[in-house]
Amino acid sequence: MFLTFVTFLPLLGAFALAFIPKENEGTIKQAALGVALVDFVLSLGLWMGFDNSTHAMQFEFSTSWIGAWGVNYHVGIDGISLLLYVMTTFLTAFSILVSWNVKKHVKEYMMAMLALGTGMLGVFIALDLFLFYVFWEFQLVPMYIIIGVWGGPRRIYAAVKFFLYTAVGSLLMLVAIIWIYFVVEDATGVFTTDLIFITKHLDVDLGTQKWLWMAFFLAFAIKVPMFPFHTWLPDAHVEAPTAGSVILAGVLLKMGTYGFLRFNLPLFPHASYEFIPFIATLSVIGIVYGALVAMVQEDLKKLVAYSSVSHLGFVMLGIFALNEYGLQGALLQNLNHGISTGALFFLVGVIYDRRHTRLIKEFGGVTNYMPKFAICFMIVTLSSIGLPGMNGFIGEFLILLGMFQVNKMYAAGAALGVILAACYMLWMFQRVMFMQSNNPENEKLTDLDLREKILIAPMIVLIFWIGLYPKPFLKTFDASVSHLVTIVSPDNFRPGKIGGSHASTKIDKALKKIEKQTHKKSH
Amino acid sequence: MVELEYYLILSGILFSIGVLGVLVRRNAIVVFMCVEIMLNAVNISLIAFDRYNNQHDGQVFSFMVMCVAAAEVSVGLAIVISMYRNKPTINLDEFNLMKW
Amino acid sequence: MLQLAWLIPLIPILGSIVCGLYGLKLGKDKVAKIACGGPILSFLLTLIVLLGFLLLPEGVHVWEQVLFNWIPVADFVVQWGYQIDPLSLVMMLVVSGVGSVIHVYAVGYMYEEYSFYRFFCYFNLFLGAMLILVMGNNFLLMFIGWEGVGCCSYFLIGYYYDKKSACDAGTKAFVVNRVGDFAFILGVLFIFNQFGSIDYTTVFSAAPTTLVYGSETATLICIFLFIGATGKSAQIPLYTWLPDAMEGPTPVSALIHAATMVTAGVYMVARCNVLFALSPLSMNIVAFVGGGTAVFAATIGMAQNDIKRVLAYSTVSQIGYMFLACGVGAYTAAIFHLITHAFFKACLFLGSGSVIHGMHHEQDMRKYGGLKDHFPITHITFLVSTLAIAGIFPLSGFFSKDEILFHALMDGNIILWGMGATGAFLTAFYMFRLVFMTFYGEAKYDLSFHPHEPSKIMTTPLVILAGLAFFGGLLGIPIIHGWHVLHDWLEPVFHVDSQTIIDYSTQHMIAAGHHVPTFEALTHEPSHNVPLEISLMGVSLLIAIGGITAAYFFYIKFPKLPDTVMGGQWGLELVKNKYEVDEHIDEYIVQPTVEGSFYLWKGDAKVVDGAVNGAAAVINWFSKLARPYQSGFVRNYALFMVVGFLAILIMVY
Amino acid sequence: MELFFFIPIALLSVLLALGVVFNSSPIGSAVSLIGMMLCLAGVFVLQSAHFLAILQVLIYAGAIMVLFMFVIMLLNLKTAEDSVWKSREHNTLLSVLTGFLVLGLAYKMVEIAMDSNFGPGMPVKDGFGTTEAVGTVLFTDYVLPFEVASILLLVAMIGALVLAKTKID
Repeated sequence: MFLTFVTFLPLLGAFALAFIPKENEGTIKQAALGVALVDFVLSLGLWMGFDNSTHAMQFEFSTSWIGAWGVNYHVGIDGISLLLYVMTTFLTAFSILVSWNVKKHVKEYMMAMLALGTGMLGVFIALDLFLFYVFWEFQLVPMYIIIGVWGGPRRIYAAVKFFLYTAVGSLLMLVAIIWIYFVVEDATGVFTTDLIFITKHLDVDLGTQKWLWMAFFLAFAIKVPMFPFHTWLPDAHVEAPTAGSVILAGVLLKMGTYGFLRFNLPLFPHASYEFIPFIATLSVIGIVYGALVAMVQEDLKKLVAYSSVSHLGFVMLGIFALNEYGLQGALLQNLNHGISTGALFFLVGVIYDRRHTRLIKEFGGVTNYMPKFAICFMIVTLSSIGLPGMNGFIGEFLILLGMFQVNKMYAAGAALGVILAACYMLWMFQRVMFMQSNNPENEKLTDLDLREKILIAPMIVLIFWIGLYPKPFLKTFDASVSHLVTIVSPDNFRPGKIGGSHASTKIDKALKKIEKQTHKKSH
Repeated sequence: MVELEYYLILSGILFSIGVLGVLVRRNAIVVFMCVEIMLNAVNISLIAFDRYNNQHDGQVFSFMVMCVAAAEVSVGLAIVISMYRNKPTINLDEFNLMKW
Repeated sequence: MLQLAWLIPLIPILGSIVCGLYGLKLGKDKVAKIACGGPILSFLLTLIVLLGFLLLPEGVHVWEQVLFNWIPVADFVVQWGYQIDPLSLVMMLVVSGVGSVIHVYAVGYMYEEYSFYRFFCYFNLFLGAMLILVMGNNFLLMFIGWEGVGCCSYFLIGYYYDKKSACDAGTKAFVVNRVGDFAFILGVLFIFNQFGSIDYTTVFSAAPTTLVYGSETATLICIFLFIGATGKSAQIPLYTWLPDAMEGPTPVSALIHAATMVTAGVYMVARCNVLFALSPLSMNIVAFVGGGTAVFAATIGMAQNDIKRVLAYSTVSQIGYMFLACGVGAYTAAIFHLITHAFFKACLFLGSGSVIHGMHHEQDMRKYGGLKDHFPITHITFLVSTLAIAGIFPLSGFFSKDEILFHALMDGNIILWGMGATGAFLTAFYMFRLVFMTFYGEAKYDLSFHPHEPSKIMTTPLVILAGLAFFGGLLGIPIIHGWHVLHDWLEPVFHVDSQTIIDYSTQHMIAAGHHVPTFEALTHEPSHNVPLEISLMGVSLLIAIGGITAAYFFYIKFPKLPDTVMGGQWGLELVKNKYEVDEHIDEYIVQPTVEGSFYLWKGDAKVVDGAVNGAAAVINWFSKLARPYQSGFVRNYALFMVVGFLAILIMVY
Repeated sequence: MELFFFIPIALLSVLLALGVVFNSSPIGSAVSLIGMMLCLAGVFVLQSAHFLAILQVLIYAGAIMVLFMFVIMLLNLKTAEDSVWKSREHNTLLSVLTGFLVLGLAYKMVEIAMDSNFGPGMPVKDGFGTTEAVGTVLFTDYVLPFEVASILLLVAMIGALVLAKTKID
């Protein structure tokens, strides 16, 4: 029940905001921020009360919702979703503070933000396919409104594209959900959409698994977004207001990767194994392609958007390594990307607020006028590049480690992204922050104010915390991930071959073989 | 004793006339009147069945239909007035705002 | 006492944070105290740790301090731990010692800069990262330091961030280093895949019994690690960033791009000597790349006119020597040369800094000349260091270089020795060319201003370093092995258990049905042919003197000679332009990538997004077909209703 | 006996209904409609639904038709702006099709009515269709819809007010 309360608190807040007269903008903002912060603190409470040692769902709550169809309101949280959940509440509060200076329709904006919060949180806790689908579609609406009303010049195009692209993808998922519903009914005689029950009882042959997998894949791949389904992302990011971009990068994209972890892997383990080359190829293409395209962008936000394509490629690669390193790396990289890219979007927003342009060529020499901003921007940039000691590195390294066990070439291809990331980020940084100013307007830039400092500080703390002491985060994932690995481990599907997770056993076996043979010869 | 069928035939014919009116007339008020014809036609069959089955449910239904008709006419005519205010005509061919 | 080890890298990092956050408020003097205090404290702590290490019981050569589990994922557990062993102690002493001296110098050099604090923030951070690099007990922790120093180097090269050339150089350094890091990461991945761990102790103790001598895996691991090293240590093919890195302030060039960071690659290869021992092919590659770089960079150095660039190419060349030594298995010699090089090259850079400082930031040697009277201390110290680098008896460079040449001949072959000898000749030549052009001959600068020796805070470090460059050779005198302190000291680290390797590999090859070689290279014990050694010393001394004499003739005796001999030769132009490597990389790699990316972007909008919008357009087209039926007229809708109603009637009845 | 009254009333109501559709003046249409309503009240009486017959006269012929007349007068619509058969597009084909469609509809409904075989109905009880009888049903079984209907009327009233109100700034 607590979990439900935390999830719906923002929505309640949004309703409550409706009763504040719209002239009292200050009150509205404070109330919205208050609700979001309380929600964040409560979600931290969830983390505190979370038991790391088990993979079972916690804070579980289930009650019949649409009894006639066997649809339950079933929510719960495990190691995979917990930190995404916490990050969502964090970023919701963050984005509300980011958009403190929103000018038009303040009340509606804050209501949309809070409603969006509930939609996103719901996605991460739903343990019922139908409920999941409802939340999945629900969060589209506030985001659509945020882009469409408070966005840039081409906002309508971007918002419609975002909405339709995502919705079209998820339709096939709905078809698959219904299919599963009837398959499970056939097998067990129970009409239910309960995920836990379905995970236990879904038993279909490989061919069907592949089709169902593809249907889910499309919904999630568009959301991630994987190459070649990524084109909505730059448009949406460029047009969205700053807070919208932060949420989009920080949470919405994670819903795609989360979907893979929650549905594709446990429901269709064999199909997932079969599709490793497919996903890995797309991911590596995404990593390199995203990086290359990011390099030549003229718009800062577009650059960051394409870099997201590249980073999310890493996450997907980690997930489909199907071993603990890769999965934990992917989960950690999810958080990292949320933090680093969220902070990047925020910082781009900071200079956009001052200069009303995001074109790289308009800037230059900004360091002279905004030294504190420059330091923060540098730290975030380096974290995005994946400098060791900062958050990005741990995730990327674990992902590479995981993929390396599966296939060395994919890992090598992905590691190319590490070089390219340095190229595009540093080149951008150089052109914006260093050298001489190209425009006298830049000389009027003022440094970070108190609100902006408050905003960026936790991000920087997190960047170093995860980089230097990621254990609390990794431990949270641990039990759930190892459970997931037992389900999806490639060992289950390739008899006679030894899995990648224990290289030392490989050596042991090889040694024993040699000993045996030498033994024979000596006789 | 008149057979039930006669009433039903009357109902059907009146209904068709109402439909014809809705389809061919362009004066909004006349279209409304034709809708009233259709509603009345339905009432006839409701009441006819009512007596046939010797119960009162149908009459209650016609009562409801009258309520709805009254509501519909009051709102509908208000709409006609506001239409007229926007554009000094009630020719339905002048109004195609539902087109996107 | 050993327990204090964890403080050693932490202190400079804390200093960096303090300087960075409060530097502007504290004022320059306090910043200077904090910034110099940190490294000096680290150096003292290192001495204490050294003492503690010496007091360890007999036979214990490694002491580890694990602070916490850094990345624990399933069976992949990376500790944040420091390993104290002879090799890391040597590196720690060099880094913190030379680092402290250069910090003090930098206070004087940078004092007029507005963002003094920013400089020391980076500089201290660099020192901390470098100490982590050498102290880490596993590859990933080394990688933290590895990238950390790269990052600080990026900051410091781009210290004058409003200069485009400085920014370009910084970005270039970072990116080129990243190419190396990419390989390093792959190497680490291979190591984990092979050994199931990335801790030094586990990997190096397991290596002889898990890797087959000369096997593909061993070679791949070594080659990837070595590519990483070439990036950091500026070897062919990833050397191009180092000369550009001279855009940074001179103390940076001294500390980062001469004494410490660029030798990290050598440290790494030396650290992984067990792995390299298992792969003869990669050893050869290391040796030849090192030797090749030594000669190649020296030729470029001969024709440069920027004083710092000459020194930069000299650094590249000297590191080539170190790799040459590693490649022939003479790790002690490599580390020896690393140490002496740190002394004399730091001194040279700082000396050049003094000159540049005194000459109002003029770096072109053609505009110097006859400065020896204006810079008496600088002149003397510079000369000492130059003699050391040229290899004149009994200065430090003589011993270390000679040991490398000796091992190149004995453990390698005549070609490697030839490379080394050529390099030695060229080094002596271009270094004395530099000295002659700067301190001797006619004054070519604008006589209206008076060059002046910098203050004491800058000359004291010079004297210290020159002293070290003079006496540093005493660490190891090649002939008399009993006196070779460094060799005995490092023996536990560089000791390779050949017998285990041979046993395991033999066993494995027999099992796989391969022919078993005799493992000559492993069983081969270097012989101590004292007469040969002494004659080689004589030869190398002659070579050095030959180089100096040539430089004397070219630049003092007959200043016109260079132009008459070399003028108009195509070779000179080529060398002056650094073999046009940068231009070719730019033309064939960078530009096509950027242009290709541009087309990729356009393609992204046209093709990938076009497909999406195309799908939408198809639906739109169908919708257009349906549009006339949505006329907006109420009657039309009513008509459709009736049609539908009738259809239902007809269907149902 | 019933038939004797039924046929003329039925014919008259059909004729009046046609009059609503084909009268060129809205007032003529409205008057025809009133006539038709009254005829239908007669039909209800034949079905012994006396209460409904009264309501028919009161609500339809009275209230609703007054509203119609009122609006027609208000808008001053002397003649219809359209003649019946000429649509603006002069789409004869569509008009003819519409005619056939409606004819088909009528034919089909009549056919269904003729084909179905209901047989004689139940004998009518005493007090069928009286106010008491209908009221009992209305206030027992259908009390909730009844109340909902009252809300509906209320909503319609407010809606009509809001819609027809002239905006005064």
